[in-house]
Amino acid sequence: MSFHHSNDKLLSLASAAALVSDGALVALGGGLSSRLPMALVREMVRQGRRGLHVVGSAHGIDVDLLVAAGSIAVCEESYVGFEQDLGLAPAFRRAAETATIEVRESCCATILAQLRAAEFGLPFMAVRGVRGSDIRGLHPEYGEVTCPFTGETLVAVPPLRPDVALIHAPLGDRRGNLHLDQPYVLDERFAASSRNVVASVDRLVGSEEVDRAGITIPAHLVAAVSEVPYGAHPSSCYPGYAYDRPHLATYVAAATAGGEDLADYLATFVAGVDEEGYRAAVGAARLAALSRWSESTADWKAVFA
Amino acid sequence: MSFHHSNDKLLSLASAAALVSDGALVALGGGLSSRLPMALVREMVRQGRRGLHVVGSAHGIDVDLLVAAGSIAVCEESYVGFEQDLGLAPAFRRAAETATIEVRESCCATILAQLRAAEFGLPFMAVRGVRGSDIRGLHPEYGEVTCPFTGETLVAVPPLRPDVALIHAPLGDRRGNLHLDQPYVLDERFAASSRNVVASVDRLVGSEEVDRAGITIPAHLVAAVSEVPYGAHPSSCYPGYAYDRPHLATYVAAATAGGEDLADYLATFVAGVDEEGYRAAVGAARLAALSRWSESTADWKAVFA
Amino acid sequence: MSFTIDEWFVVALARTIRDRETVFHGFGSPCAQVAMHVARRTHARDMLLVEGATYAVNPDPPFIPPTGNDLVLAQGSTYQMRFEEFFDAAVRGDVDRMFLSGVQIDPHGSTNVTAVGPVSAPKVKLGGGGGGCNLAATVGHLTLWTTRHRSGRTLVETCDFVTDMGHRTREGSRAELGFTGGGPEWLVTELGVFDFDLDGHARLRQLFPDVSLEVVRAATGFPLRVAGDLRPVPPPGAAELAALRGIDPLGVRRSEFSPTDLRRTFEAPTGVPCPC
Amino acid sequence: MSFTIDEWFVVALARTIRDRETVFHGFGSPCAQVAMHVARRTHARDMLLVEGATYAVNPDPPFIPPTGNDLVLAQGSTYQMRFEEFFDAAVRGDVDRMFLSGVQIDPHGSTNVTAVGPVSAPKVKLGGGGGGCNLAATVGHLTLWTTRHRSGRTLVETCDFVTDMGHRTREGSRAELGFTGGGPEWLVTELGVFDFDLDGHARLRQLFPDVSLEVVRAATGFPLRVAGDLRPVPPPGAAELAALRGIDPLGVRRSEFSPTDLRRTFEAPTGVPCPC
Repeated sequence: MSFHHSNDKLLSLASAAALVSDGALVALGGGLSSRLPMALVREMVRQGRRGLHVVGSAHGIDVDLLVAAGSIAVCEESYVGFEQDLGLAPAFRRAAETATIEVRESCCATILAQLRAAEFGLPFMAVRGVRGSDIRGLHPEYGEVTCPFTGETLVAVPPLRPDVALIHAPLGDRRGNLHLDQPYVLDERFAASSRNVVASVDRLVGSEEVDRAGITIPAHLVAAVSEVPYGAHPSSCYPGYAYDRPHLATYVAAATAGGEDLADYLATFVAGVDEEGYRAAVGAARLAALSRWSESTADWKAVFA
Repeated sequence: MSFHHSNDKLLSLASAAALVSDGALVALGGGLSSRLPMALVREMVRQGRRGLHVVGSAHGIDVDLLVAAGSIAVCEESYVGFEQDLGLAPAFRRAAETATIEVRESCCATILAQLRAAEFGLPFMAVRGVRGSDIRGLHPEYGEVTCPFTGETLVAVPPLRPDVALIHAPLGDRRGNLHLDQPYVLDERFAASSRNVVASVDRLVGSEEVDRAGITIPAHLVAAVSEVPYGAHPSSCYPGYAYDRPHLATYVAAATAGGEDLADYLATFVAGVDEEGYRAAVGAARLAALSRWSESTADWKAVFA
Repeated sequence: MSFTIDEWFVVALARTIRDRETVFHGFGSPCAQVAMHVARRTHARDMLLVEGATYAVNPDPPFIPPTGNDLVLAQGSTYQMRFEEFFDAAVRGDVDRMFLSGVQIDPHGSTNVTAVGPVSAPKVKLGGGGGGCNLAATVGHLTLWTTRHRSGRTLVETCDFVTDMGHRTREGSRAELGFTGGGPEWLVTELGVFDFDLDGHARLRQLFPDVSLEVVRAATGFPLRVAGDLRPVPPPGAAELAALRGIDPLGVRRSEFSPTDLRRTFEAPTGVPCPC
Repeated sequence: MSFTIDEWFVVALARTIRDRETVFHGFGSPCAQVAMHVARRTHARDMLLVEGATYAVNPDPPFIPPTGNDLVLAQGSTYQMRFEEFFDAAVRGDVDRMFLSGVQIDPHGSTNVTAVGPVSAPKVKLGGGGGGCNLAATVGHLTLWTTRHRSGRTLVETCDFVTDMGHRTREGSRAELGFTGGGPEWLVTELGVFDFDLDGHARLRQLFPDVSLEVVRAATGFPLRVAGDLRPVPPPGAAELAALRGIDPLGVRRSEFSPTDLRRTFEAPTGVPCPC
């Protein structure tokens, strides 16, 4: 976790994704269908990454796609799915039900406590809750600690120090300064607790512009940055673009059907193309439509129709 | 620490300061000679507050003035003084050497850990360090905790939940939203861990303006807000004004001499006047000069001459 | 004035909120999400509404989108909490109420959103609990809800997996576990409204008028406890329906209901006073 | 080219910084503060400089003011850490060096800035240690300094009070206490420069040319250990003096020296290469 002093961390997407090794403990930035590091996820699939242990809060297509591609061994997220709208995560569900991945389901607040232990340089953190939940049983690595003042017993959790945090930002500079809009979800905590931050940005700009927008994650925490327009698609990255609900529906249908359909999706949008090809496959018109949210409430509603 | 829902928290300085009871555990915002809640401090002295237990990081005239006025029983700051420039804190030093106040000197990082315990709803926090320092001996309330994973013994510190945090901000609205400029020092942590935040602001503005500047401390954490121009003087509150070094020197000289000289200072600048009188005593010209820092580097240097 | 079950159901959820409470809903909870905005626009104008995964404080979104983490949900808010800022507030006791649902719900209000069947090789792997497992321990009160009571698979004697604890589990009561939150206060289903008795056991308090006690009993997987003063669910007021239709033009709330239930429509008895 | 002791002293401090280190100074430390900027403008251009109580990263202030928490110190910085952000980084081991001074310093580099005499009723109550007591445990290396060695009251056998631990205290060694930082690496005084030997005991390595070994011995309150290769302190280079005079036009560094010492001036032997 020591600081990154280089003044030029700009890498190609391939070189950036290559900083994630097979079997790495990987923190995925963003949450649900917002600011997911999809370009980095797709590139890891192209590179045939295997045996990843992913951690995070509530996620969706990022985790499901990695599971569909066979890249994940252990999943320690607090939620994987598509909410009420598109339902369960098909590949994740299938892999869990056939025990082809290990699901160490966790809780957002517990993950926060474990990241804080790493960030604060402490060997453990205490949490309330968890007791009384069967989630406790999924985590033999948890312990107990007794408060020296009140005598109460709390659950103790070990530090969580990801090998790499994958974070997508709308804006960044080549030194590694990143600007994010709220909600940051766990990205600030991931950045401070992980050994390396590997970032993708929709737009690489000068330091002055990141400074004006506000630096959310400072360069000294970032190991590499890669410029990928629409790098969070099909999740949202405001103010640039809303999430692509029809695309998520297409993916969910393909992943639910599995077999040919899933293979076709992967060939068309991941394995068979680079990111330029991905944007072409999605279509310039569709991408443009996702940026039209700001024009009027009607336009914004239309994006979700 | 439950949230403050009222939409109008504007009080007179007298009513705001009156929310601090004798003997209260008081967190002082700002640090060194920056953004100290001086108007609230002076008003507490006018109201004859007694037996306060003050906590914070590195402070100066705020604590020394309260000590000089006999308002403090216990001082749990990490530093009280005027740095290399003006040296030791005269009243604080005298009171400590004659044991008329109890000095529970602490460390910034330990205070942070204790505030976090309160903010995180935990009955204790572990800290590295402290062992090996005689500061440990000043705190019988500290305990020890053994890490259930590594077996190492760390110092355990109890939650620090101030009765009230006194915070000065350049900008705020009547709902209690506050904008601060960096460094925030411990003010964000004080706001989240204290039962009540009592704030003074140089300028009371509309919510939109605070929103544009950026809300550092949200209304739901704030119990009361009072508008006091130059409310941090003689400490700085940028971008409004730099610190008033000659005034600090005047105070330090008076407090060092004690007796008549100190009594004169208190009469002229505190007990004998309200804040309007205070500003008059300091002088409009001097106050204006402190705002001239931004005109040129030469002007900025001149402020410190 | 006519309305549908999804509208009435959401109003029933909204009425579990008291004014000046700080209230939160998780993601994937359109009914609770809409209900919070209805409450804030009617009887709970001074509540502090924390908008799901955006952690926006008191926003006024033009509409509710199909995802719980979208910028539109923060519109009109002057402040967005950080993720950790919200969780810390909830753990230390500053959040008064949270809405929580479950694919399985037991008589003491424990919920399962993790897995149906054995967790090691589930029959159905569900999405997971997000932050619920810690929040359920410390938030002041919980309003539980389900729109699938009728299925007979939702209100069960024992959850296959307890994601979020109710009033007690085999590990003991909340008091025994040192939990600071009050636990489940209400359970609202598409058939009726339950509170929890002194044993922390669900008790039917109100019935929707098109539902019989027998239907509820048949759909409930544990011995049904019924309050002495069982009443019909009070109908929604005009202001509540107007607020609801205003905040949810896309009808995301309907995604929680079965097609059959969505056909349930009602006529407001004229002259019913709106509680707001 | 002539220069004064305060200038040479600050350059000696600056040279304890290695390039690419993350370095911090506390408040009330003008000499260390100026030294860090000199290092960053000469031999350590890629260091990460954290500017005292402003926690500004790599600022370029037009001058150093008499207080450690002023906006001028953050000028030219693109990022300011939060208070807790800095302390967390230091505790988890991301800060490589910190400058620390003491009114009393013992042979193992423990320092006292709390009280002279018994702490319960001190002869002199000092200001206090700020964040040092935790930072000294985990920061990679410590550069200690004093400008009052000559007084005979500063380098003492035992501190009346240990505010910040050096290599060992009566409680044990750093290893025994589980400290992750390396402890004191250098001790720079207005008489000479010490490193620390394998016992973690201060050892004189360099002398200022106008100071004799006897003067140092007389001023040191513990048995003086002297390195076999005792040398004069290397004189400052032109670039270092230029950087120093540029960053400290107000001469805040001089506030740390006695009037007598401030009269010490030196002539640079011509043709000395600047190490930068």
